[in-house]
Amino acid sequence: MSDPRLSELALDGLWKNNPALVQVLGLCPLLAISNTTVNALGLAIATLVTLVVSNGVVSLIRDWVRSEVRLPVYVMVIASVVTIIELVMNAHFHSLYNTLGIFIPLIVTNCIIIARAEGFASRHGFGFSVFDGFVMGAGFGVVLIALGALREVIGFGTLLADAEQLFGPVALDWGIRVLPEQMTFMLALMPPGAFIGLALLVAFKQAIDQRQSRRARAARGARSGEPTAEVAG
Amino acid sequence: MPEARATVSEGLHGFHGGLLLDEHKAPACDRPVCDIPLVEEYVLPLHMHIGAPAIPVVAEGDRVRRGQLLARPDDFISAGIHAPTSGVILAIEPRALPHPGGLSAQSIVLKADGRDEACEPLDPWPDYHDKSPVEIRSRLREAGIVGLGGAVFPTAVKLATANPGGVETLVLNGAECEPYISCDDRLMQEEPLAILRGAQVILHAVSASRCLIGIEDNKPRAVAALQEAIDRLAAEEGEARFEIKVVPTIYPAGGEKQLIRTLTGIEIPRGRHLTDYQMLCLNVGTAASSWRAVVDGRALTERIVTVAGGGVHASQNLRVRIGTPVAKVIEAAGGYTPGVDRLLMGGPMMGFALHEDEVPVVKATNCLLALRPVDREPPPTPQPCIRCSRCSEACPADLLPQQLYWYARAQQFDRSHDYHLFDCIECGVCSAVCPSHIPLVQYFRHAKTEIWSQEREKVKAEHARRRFEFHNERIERQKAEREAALAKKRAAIQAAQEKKAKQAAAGESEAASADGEKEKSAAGMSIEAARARAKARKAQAQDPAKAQDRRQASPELGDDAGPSGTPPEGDAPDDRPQDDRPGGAS
Amino acid sequence: MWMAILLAVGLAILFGILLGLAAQFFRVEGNPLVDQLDELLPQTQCGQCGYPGCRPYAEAMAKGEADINRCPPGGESAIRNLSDLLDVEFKPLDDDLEVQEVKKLAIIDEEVCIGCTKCIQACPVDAILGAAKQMHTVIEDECTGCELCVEPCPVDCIDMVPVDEGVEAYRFPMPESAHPVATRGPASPKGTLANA
Amino acid sequence: MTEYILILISTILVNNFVLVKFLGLCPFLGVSNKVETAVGMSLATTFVLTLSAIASYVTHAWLLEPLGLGYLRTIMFIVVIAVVVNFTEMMVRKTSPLLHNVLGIYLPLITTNCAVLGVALLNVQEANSFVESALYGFGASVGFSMVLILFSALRERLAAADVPAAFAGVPIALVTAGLMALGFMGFAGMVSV
Amino acid sequence: MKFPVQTSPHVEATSSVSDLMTTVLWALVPGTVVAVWLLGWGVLFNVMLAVGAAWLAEALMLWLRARPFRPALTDRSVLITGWILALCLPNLAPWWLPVVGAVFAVVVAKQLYGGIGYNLFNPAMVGYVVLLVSFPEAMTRWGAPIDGGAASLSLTQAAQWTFLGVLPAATGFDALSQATPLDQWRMLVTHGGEIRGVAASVWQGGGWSLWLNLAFLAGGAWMFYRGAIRWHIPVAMIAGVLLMSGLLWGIDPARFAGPMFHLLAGGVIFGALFVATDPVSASTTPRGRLVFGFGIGVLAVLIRSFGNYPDGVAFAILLMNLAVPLIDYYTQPPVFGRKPGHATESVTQSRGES
Amino acid sequence: MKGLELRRVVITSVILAVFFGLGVGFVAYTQQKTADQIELNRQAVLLGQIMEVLSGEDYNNNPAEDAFILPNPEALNLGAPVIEPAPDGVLPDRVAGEALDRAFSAGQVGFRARHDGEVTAVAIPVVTHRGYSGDIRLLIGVDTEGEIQGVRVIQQRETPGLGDKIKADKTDWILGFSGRSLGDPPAESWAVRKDGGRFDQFTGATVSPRAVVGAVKEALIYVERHRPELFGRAAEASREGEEHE
Ligand SMILES: Cc1cc2nc3c(=O)[nH]c(=O)nc-3n(C[C@H](O)[C@H](O)[C@H](O)COP(=O)(O)O)c2cc1C
Ligand SMILES: Cc1cc2nc3c(=O)[nH]c(=O)nc-3n(C[C@H](O)[C@H](O)[C@H](O)COP(=O)(O)O)c2cc1C
Ligand SMILES: Cc1cc2nc3c(=O)[nH]c(=O)nc-3n(C[C@H](O)[C@H](O)[C@H](O)COP(=O)(O)O)c2cc1C
Ligand SMILES: Cc1cc2nc3c(=O)[nH]c(=O)nc-3n(C[C@H](O)[C@H](O)[C@H](O)CO)c2cc1C
Ligand code: SF4
Ligand code: SF4
Ligand code: SF4
Ligand code: SF4
Ligand code: FES
Repeated sequence: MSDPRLSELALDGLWKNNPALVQVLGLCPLLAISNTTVNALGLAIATLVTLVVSNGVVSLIRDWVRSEVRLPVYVMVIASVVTIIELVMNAHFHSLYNTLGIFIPLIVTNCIIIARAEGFASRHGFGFSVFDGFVMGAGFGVVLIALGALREVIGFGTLLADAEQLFGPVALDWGIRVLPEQMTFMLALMPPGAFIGLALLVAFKQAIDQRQSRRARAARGARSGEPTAEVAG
Repeated sequence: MPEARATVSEGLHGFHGGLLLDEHKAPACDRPVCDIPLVEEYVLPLHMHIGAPAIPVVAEGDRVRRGQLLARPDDFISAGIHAPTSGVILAIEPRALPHPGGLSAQSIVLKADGRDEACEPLDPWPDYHDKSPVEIRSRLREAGIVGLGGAVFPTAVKLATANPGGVETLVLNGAECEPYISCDDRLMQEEPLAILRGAQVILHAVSASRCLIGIEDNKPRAVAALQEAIDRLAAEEGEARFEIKVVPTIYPAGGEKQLIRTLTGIEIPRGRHLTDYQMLCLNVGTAASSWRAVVDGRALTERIVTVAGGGVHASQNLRVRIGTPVAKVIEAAGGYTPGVDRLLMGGPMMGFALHEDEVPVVKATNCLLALRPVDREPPPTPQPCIRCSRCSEACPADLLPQQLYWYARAQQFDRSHDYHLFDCIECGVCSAVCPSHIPLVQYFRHAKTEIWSQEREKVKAEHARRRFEFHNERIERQKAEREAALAKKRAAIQAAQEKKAKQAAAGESEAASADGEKEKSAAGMSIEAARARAKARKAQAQDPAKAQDRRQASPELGDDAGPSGTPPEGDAPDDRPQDDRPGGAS
Repeated sequence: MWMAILLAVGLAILFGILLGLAAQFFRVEGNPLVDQLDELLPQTQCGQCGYPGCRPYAEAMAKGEADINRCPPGGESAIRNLSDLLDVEFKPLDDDLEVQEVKKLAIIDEEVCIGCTKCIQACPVDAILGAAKQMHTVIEDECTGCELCVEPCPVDCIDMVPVDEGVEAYRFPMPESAHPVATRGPASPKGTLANA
Repeated sequence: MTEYILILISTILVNNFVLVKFLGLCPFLGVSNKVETAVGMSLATTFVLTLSAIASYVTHAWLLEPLGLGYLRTIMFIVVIAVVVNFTEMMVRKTSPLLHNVLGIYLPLITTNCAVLGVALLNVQEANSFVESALYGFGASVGFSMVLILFSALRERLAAADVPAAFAGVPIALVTAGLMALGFMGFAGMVSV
Repeated sequence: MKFPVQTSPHVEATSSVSDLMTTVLWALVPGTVVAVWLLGWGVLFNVMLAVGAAWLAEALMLWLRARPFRPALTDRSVLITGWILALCLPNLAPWWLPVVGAVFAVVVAKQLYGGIGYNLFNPAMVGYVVLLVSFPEAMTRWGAPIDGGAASLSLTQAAQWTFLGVLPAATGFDALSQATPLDQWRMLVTHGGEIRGVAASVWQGGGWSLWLNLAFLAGGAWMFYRGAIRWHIPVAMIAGVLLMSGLLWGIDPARFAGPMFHLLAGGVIFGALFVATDPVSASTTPRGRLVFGFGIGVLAVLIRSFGNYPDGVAFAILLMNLAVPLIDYYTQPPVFGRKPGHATESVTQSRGES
Repeated sequence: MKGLELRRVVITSVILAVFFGLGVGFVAYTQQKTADQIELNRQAVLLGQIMEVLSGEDYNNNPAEDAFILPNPEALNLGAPVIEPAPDGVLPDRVAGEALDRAFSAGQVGFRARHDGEVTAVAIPVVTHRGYSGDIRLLIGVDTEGEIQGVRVIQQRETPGLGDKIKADKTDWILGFSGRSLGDPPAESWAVRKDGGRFDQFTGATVSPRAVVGAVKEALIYVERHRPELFGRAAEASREGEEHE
């Protein structure tokens, strides 16, 4: 397979083929862990690291594994990476580790990771694979953090509260109050709020895309002189 | 005459749902049927019945006389067409049809000469009792008799399906449940004997033992007239097979299955024929015209048409020759009133709107309804279904129109099947009661025709696939053969020739292996080349300037195709799968 | 630590043997999905989808490489059926393909035809009859309207004409409604088959 | 006995895997466009989840715990589950093409789905016994199947709705899932397991 | 002559959606009047705020979606949504509570699905449940009925409380408020006590819930008479409530409240007549409606008896809304000619033999 | 079957074994490196919780390591035991690590704070079933005088936004118990205001505070009643504590 362009890869991971918004993968952690920005950040970083490392490792070993054991080996690689991350987090970010709970080991089954390992890293070189892991992880992470921020602001009225869990004592006063406590909408913190919050993000992206393609069509139409039907949203 | 009602018979069974409608039968049902004058031109679509279009037996310029066969039935399910008057065949060409889609189709155009000469009638059979059912059926077929109740199904075929199991009960459908229409009513009032005689013919043809006549209770005069005729027959001939059943006026009491259910309590499921239950159902008009065809030998060239609605001056029933342009019929009924903006063929519930009035009256035309805006409220804009279930409560087929609508709208046709779309009789009741004013029936028609079309496409696709595979195989085989032949030649024939042949073959196989993918046959190559060219042309077509030099470019593009050693394609058809077109709406 | 590695290696060997044997014992060939997909394509073999014929397109879809909205002759209903089979969202025909409104049929102008047989070679379903140097005709019932024969003709004598499908093939239109059907609206986000 | 029933009620309704615990969401969203596929997926998931709950219990209780290798559970579970599923898939494909037609295409999808690993890990966390573990897995998958089928039927009904363009497709499905979760909040507190 | 065409049937429309909705609106009046009388002006403010907010939210969404205002705003369904939501809210609710609920109901539960007819869930109940889980404090501001409670606030006092959060000097909030009977029952169960006493309190306290329920019944009768609702859902739902609560009560009368208590307390009657009958989100087949209503009744009692929330009717309705497509599918009435046990079979058989 | 290809099977297994071994090796290595830190963290968490309720007290042992099985746990509504106590009610040795965590969250163990081996306070769990939804678990620190050092909610499922204000991270309400004892306020005032007591309730939520107040009161009574077992056996317990080391 020919090597892709880095800029295209980046655009793909962050926007066009965003794992969370477009492929709609990795939803479980996305919804479960996005009740605060800091939790989201923590999981985003863990996922990103896993993606980068597993993509890199898979790309390195891709010539050594036969097709029938490919999947087990990849799963194994990912599981090892995740377990190592889990242990490290347990040791060094203990309170975050406790809040993320079961969703750290569950990074293993985050479909994005196996999808990238299978779909990308097993066919591309180390550098590309690592880069792909990075942008995909970043694409996922950005959405995770955005959702976390959204839910935290609406549900708690704060932003970046408890940052010290992740960044240590320096971050003790990072948290800010955005909304007064009386104006918070607790639904955002509950399961329905998670679903609806993600729905809003995906809809937001779709709206932008639709707007762009409408523009593009209008531009094309203008060039060929055809009248274009305005599409009502 | 809405005040007077006939007494509803005892022991009826009724059906689910239905609708009470304003009847609007007067004044047409109070006025005698009139004839209308000859017109100059008659248009006879070859396809005005269910089944295959008829095949013309006359040519342009032929002189014909009234009753003469113009087109013969093509298939088993088909019906003949006869000249409504004497004249000259002007043309056989596509003409506008009375059709909801405003389509055109091949029609025979007859220029009347005004003399209205009759041709020799078919052999009259006053004592048809000697004739076998087969003979009677072939007579009905010859005379072009089709059901006049709306479905225009060839009556001979209907009788033929009846024969294997035999028929016990003949049901004459005189319900005429739609508002405005009164052609059957008038027929029953004016010619009760013709109907009864016709029924006798059919009773004989299917050896049935009784005949029920279902009439809605809003036609007391028809009931009285028929009863009198029955009594007379009973007195004169001891005829005791007839019985009138007066049914309540609930639309669609005249639907065949609804009528049967009302009369007998039996529900005929879809996919079953009445004849599976030893029954047969005919419209009263069909019975009358059958009588004329068998006993008098007269073909079906005219029918009674109700012209009604606020859009015409004189609502009345007219005896109209098939093929008469609708405009002339309206004229005969006094012409349009000002403000008319809709012309329907059929009743307000099941009829469809005509695009124009130049279309001819066909055998199915029981009513021409001209409406003004004041005759109905302006159609409110449809709103989304609120699932109030009024439609399902009213549906005479016990369907769930709201669900059907939903899935038709979403184009989830397999779900439409789950909800029994094809049991819908398109009676329009659901649309009429819908508080959201959704044109439900239209959705169902859309879904049905869409499904049929998909089925046709599927059969076609299957056919094309077989052809394509066959094509590939053939090319493969020929290539192999040619190579074998070339190899032989190579040994025997001169070096020069050999070289030439080699080049050709080599060129081809090289190309074939170039892509390295499987099954890249010569066929594949040529098709792909064609594809590439088609693409190029498409690209050019978008750029008119380039399209200019397309002609010069193409021959060169085409030159690399293999030598024209392909044998004539005429050999192929033996292997070609038989043409199996799917049946359409039948 | 060595305990862990020992356990891992032991299990791995066990599983390796299990899977290795199973892979050989339970081997099955073929991919029924391709057949099912192929069934749903119109078999026009026109190549507009970008694949050389319908089956290759079906194969590509089965592999998750091609989107379901690339076949213009199949139109909306084919896309709908494909989306049903693969359980992905319906999406309208790809923007860069042209929708085919009417079915067409090739007609050879018999006056002009020089009998070069080039069209015969191009036709994927053998719908053209004729021998070298003789006038050719298209068998109407066989022609799928793929237009592949048009271009090769050196004298440009093949025209594509709309098919008259007869009254029985009339399709009632979907009622015009104040409320457009959402699924026909702008494309929903692209979901590849791989994540179906 | 009551305890077992409570486990089932808890996993199916109160702590529904999809709507409350947020596990198995990818297939929940991905395989719910049509009722038929949802039914297939449900059957397959029920099978795999129960099986993997058992397999992972065995792995944990008989292998990892005695050896003091509890920290390896993620790796071991995922591998054992992958192997078990893979093996069953191959076997089913060979022995019963019919069953494979119903379940087959979903089986590989399920291996990489949180619910499966989640069941295994949660069983360890809750220190469930063998029977409890199996029931937990079964209950979780029944809960999953139930909401999946309900959801797919709802989504079919959505197909004709006039959803705003930006919300067409995934977003409105997510909103629907959210409102489902809202309804399921009514079960909160029913069982304290 | 050419004519414009239109599809059949070509008969006059007999009814319209707005007629239907108007019937429901009128049917809500008696219950609302009684509620204002019993529970004070707060109820009226709730209705006005919720209806107004719902209407504005609908208008705004229609504008955003570039849809015509005409049929959607005049069909009056959105007024029902707001009104029904308002009748579920506590009489001492702050002003923003009905507003937030109505906006959420209309925007998320209705307009995101495409507006009237397309929503899968009952918008009013979505709004109510969202408020319940998000603002439990505000949602428990129930003032005691008539004697000495919230109803004794004058119009201005009530307005001051609703809009400004200010109470007359002498009255504390705790003096006005009182747990609802369902809540009292729950507390008794958790703290041990006589259930019988609570059941009686429903009848005492001026028998207020009885009057309210009678008023709703009157409205329901009007809707039934006008054909806006069918009997299936209310009857089945009440049967579900009575059966399920009777069952539990029979098992342990000390722990579970009796059927009459369940029937009269909380929103059972109101829900059965006005909410569960929302045609859009309910089942549409006759048998389906029986299943739907019965399910709501059973679930409501279960949630009341075992769940965290004192009243389960709203949750039960949402939960059964979920199941509607499946219920509809499996409760299709037998199609013409396919009725089981119908005489056709025997005829077919005799035909097959001949 | 076209003959078994054993070679393939072997290769498959070997590949799997190599990668599996390598992966697990790395993990095991990491585990070794992090194990101590993880154990420290775990203890720190436990200790943190205990220290919160022992805030005012002066002690110099590690209470987290000074766990003991509560005598007569029924009095505190505690559920079924997760660990079997040794016959004399002494904590079995192996209860450490995760098992201790479990015993703690099940509310089966208490902790002692000592100053130079002398027990100065205990942190004991209490459970109430009177919460609005489900049980509320509390940890209460009481010193030898019977004065409350601190109360914290360990586990609760009260309605978010209403009953959950009993949690320290939502409101300061629960801090109001510090310094109180059975006599302060007098026994009849150990109730929420609505019931004529001294403690505030929340608007719209009386049940949860009422439950907590009741539970704290019960715990104090319990401490009073079991004073000897809780504080008296100081010497014995300290000996065990040393054995743990
Ligand atoms: C909804 C509906 C209403 C019908 N109403 C009548 C009617 O009033 N009179 C009638 O003769 N046929 C009516 N038909 C047609 C009958 O079903 C049936 O086709 C006809 O009676 C058979 O007789 P024929 O073959 O002679 O036309 C109706 C059909 C449908 C679907
Ligand atoms: C809303 C809806 C729900 C359905 N639910 C199911 C279902 O739960 N189980 C089922 O087997 N078929 C269900 N179907 C029926 C399917 O359309 C289909 O008929 C069936 O799944 C085919 O499987 P079968 O042949 O094994 O019955 C449902 C259809 C609809 C429209
Ligand atoms: C949905 C809901 C949840 C509630 N949750 C709690 C709760 O968690 N804790 C509590 O004390 N009261 C809760 N209540 C309120 C109680 O039911 C009861 O009304 C209240 O405790 C009585 O206190 P008051 O006399 O101060 O109004 C809740 C009420 C509702 C409607
Ligand atoms: C009998 C009847 C009951 C209704 N009940 C409700 C209701 O409970 N909640 C609601 O939001 N709308 C209700 N509506 C209004 C309307 O149907 C509802 O807003 C739709 O769900 C909007 O699509 C009702 C309408 C009718 C005719
Ligand atoms: S009558 Fe109209 S609005 Fe009512 S359920 Fe039927 S289609 Fe829907
Ligand atoms: S048109 Fe079809 S669905 Fe509608 S009422 Fe008539 S039979 Fe029923
Ligand atoms: S575009 Fe469609 S018809 Fe043409 S080759 Fe491709 S799949 Fe076949
Ligand atoms: S005749 Fe032409 S258009 Fe028709 S199928 Fe053959 S190549 Fe295609
Ligand atoms: S992330 Fe849970 S199933 Fe995909």
